[in-house]
Amino acid sequence: MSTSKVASMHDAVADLVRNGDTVAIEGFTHLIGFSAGHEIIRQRKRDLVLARMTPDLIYDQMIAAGVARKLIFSWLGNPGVGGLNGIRRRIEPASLAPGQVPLEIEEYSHFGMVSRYTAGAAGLPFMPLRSYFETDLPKANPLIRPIRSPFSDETIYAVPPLNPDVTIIHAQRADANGNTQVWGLLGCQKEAAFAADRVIVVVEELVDEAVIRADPNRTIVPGLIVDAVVVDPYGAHPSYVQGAYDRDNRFYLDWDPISRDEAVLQQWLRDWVYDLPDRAAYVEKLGAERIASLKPGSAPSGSVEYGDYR
Amino acid sequence: MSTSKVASMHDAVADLVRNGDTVAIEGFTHLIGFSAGHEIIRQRKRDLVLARMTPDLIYDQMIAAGVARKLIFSWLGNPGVGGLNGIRRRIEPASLAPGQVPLEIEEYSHFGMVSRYTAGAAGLPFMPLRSYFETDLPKANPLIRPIRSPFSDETIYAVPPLNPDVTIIHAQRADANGNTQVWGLLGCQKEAAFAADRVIVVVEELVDEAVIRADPNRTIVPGLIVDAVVVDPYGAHPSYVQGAYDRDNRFYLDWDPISRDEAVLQQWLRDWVYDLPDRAAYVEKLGAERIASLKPGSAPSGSVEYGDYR
Amino acid sequence: MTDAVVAPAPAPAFSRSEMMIVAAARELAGQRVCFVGVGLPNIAVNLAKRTVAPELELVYEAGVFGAQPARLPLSIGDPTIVTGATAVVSMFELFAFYLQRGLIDVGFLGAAQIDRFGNLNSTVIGPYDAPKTRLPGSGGACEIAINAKNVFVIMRQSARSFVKEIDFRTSPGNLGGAEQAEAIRRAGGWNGRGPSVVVTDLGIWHFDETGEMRLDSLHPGATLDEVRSTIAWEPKISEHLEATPAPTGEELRLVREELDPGGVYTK
Amino acid sequence: MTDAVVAPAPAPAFSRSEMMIVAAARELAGQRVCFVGVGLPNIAVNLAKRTVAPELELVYEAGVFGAQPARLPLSIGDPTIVTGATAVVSMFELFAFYLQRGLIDVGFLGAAQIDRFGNLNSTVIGPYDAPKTRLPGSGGACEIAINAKNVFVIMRQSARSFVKEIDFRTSPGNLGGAEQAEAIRRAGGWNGRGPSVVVTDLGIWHFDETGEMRLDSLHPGATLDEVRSTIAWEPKISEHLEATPAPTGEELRLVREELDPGGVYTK
Repeated sequence: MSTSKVASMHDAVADLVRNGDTVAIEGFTHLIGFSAGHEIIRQRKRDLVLARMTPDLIYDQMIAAGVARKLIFSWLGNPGVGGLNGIRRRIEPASLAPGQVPLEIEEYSHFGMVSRYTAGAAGLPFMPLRSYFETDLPKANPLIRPIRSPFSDETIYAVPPLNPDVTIIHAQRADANGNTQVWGLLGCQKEAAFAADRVIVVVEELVDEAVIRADPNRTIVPGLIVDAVVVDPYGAHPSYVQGAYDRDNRFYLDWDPISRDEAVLQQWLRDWVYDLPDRAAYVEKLGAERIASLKPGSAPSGSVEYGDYR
Repeated sequence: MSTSKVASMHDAVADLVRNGDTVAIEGFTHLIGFSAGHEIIRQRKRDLVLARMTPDLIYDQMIAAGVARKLIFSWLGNPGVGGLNGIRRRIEPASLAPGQVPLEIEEYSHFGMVSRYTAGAAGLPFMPLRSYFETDLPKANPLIRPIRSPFSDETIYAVPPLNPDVTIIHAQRADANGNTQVWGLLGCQKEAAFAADRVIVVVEELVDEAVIRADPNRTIVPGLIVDAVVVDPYGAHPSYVQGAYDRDNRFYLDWDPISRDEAVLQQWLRDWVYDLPDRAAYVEKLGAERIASLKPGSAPSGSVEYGDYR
Repeated sequence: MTDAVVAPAPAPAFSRSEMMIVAAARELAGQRVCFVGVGLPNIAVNLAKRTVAPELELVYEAGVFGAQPARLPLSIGDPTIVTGATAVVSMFELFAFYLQRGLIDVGFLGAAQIDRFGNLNSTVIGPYDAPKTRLPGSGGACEIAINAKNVFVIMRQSARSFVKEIDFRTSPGNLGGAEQAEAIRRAGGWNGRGPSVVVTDLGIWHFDETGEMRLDSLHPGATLDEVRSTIAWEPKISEHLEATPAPTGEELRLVREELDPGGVYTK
Repeated sequence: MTDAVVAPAPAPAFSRSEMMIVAAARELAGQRVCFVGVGLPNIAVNLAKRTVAPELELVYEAGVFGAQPARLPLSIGDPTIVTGATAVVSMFELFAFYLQRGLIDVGFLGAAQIDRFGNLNSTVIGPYDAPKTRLPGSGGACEIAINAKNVFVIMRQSARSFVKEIDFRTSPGNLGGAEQAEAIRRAGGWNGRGPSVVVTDLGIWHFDETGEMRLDSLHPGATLDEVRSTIAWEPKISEHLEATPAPTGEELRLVREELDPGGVYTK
């Protein structure tokens, strides 16, 4: 029944992420695929179009590493801390290095990005929404267009589908066939995955198919649309995994000074990305004590009864 | 925090369902609100517009009892058994009693109905979908209208929002504030509830708020939009509740001969609806043995860890 | 049963409904993701999963992907399709993210009427506004016919159902012919290529290059006269007409003992 | 602390940020459902829930309804807003079924620039295509301003942020004035009535009948000269200008000990 799709991060990224691809690493504050982003940096992918609602630290690192030519997004910041200095240096003309090509941007609101993924996942040519009225966003982005209702004579707005070549999501668990379960914040991962041509799922834990089938309502992505399953514990650090570890806020604070200086940032990439082979080495370098400090207390969901019907 | 919304079925229906209302009792084969439908019959509500994807036995009973003037639907049948004879007699001219007004119908496909509820729940003036091409449905229903994409020059179809005055759903459990959890088939209950002005939730079990909060990803409807919580164990019989009881298929088979004869059907309504005060009396009349025969074996979901973060 | 090892058992007797179900199940060999409809499709697909297509992923419009029903589901919303499934989702997600997105290989439909181009009616007999017989209506059939990559049809033949002109087009097939249908499907961005097979109680039909049904296989015991007398048009018959192999003992055992012990679909 | 029973403690000292947060929290009295933004709104709303609005339902755009954070969330996606919440849903559902459906009473926004009519910029300083300072952008701010029934704004006053003309309109306020804004909001079917209050480090502003900000309350220690020198236009001052009551000891204790022990927002 289940052909194993389990792969190393190296192989998954080498096989499935191609130069020039549109890549979405989704996960809203929760389950951010840092280990996948680092592998893309390590393999020196180029000319990517990076899509993400909140291009936080991971895209700051990837863009500073030079993997991207364009960014599609809705909120650009280090959540709770400040700005993204690596990306800003590629956008603000005063900061660009001589001769450096600025990063192309395509900007929406949160609901606009979610709606783009939803249209992509649903096979629709557009998604209507009640946003953008009387704002400058449609002027800044000609892909935000008015649409008239065939029923009410109202004119609202529409956004086009976003269909990434590759979507990468991080999750609590999946089976070897890629059937994936998430709890806690769900963000737009399901929509981004269904919208994509190829999907990489990175998990904290590989589980037996029976674990998935015991609670089918928790499945957010079926193996049907998954191309590779990578088992990378702590792969979402410094972001968090509900129930497994907390956000490492110290790193979010540390990133601000690191990223303010291009040379310091590049040194950080050498120390923590290029010079390490994989996430296991990153976790080892981080240290057991720091990892242990992120462990939450227990708050179990409790079990529900599905019933055995034969 | 939680003002109790717990009410008897009598009071909930008396307070919240008004003659002439558009009423949606949703639940796709699973969790069909029979006890609520029976109370609407018992209170002799009139001129209702009944919306439901699959107006199965419960709407056959309600329409035969004379509560409705119009039906909005997408599949009209006794699932796995045959037709709905009570409703057909109100639609087929050869079967109408002399002078009887035919039931008005407004017909969609399943995805059309789901999309109507989704538009209603999302506050959108329409929902686009890739259905209806080259079919006779848009001719039969002028509310299915073409819409042109502002991006691709494609013309697809759109349906308008469906915003019931009252939506009634049956669920495994809720707290006194109406925070409601469902597992197993989800149908379109969430969308139908968010689309409605008023919501009645009928549950197998009233639980403490802490049970809901232990697993927030299972909540399909928040108390915010709920007006009344009715505790009616076995209220979905003869349909089923995942984990609690099986579909009583014998009744679905029995309904076919009962409903073929208008007099037999009306006698059934007297015996099982009008002459009984509530669902508890119905369950008693059904008998402990029949109820016990519907109990499934055990298949627990297992518990997941949310983590305590302080 | 022990002497079956030395001498093959005689070919078992079977009903025409059983032959139809078995033939439909066999057509699913090699398919991956199948959208299961109520009634005959339900039993045919469940038989296929136990025989020619163990890898088949069953999708139920009620919101289930990867069902592993422990019994024949009584309806397309039976609790047995939920317990042990891979994923259970809202119907919006099922129709939008699975069907409309183009992930369904085969949609399996029945109908009350079919025409020579595989257009289907499951809505009404007679005029829509004053029906002679009011049928269930589309359910998901309209969008399955448009968005499933291939459509399999299963229905019993009769001159009332294999008609020159259907009374209502619920599910588009090859429209007025293959050329027109292909152009419209391409221009409209449909996921589906239209109907590919019609399995009846008498034989197996595919669609020729003009988009019209052609009888490619005749079931054991059925005759061409019977086929012609149960169709309201002069049907195309393949020059290489085959004989459908009779159901095997194992196929019949599965149908009779596991899938439909009550004989609801097979009588 | 025991002698506090016989003699009231002297009014405690407090910072302007603390006054701003406390004043913003008090404005939430009587509100039911609040959409919580990142940063200052986050702490103000969490303070309100512990003081004037215990029934307040906290909605986080990350997909949480009825959060009961056990600590001050570090961001709007902190795991503490999930554990113990009433409902956790996809962001599509949060934005579509809660915000766009019109279930949110108060949306709480900050911004980099505001004009006299409460229009907000959180996108860019300078030209969009060649920014002097690139800011975070809309996030949910654009749709919150359109679809939350009321919008509360919290931001520090300065001549660089309270400007005659904002560089980019991310979130519509009263547009060019109340009459125009009301007509456009009604005709367009917006859920929201627009901004209703702006709480700053110097005072509390509401909007008069022309849709322009008017200072209704001055915080302790702030002067009208200061107010005028931190605004790029000549501000309207209420004829019945009030003095904002100083933070109570309990309000300050909650901010300092429970909500922001690190002083991130209150320094």
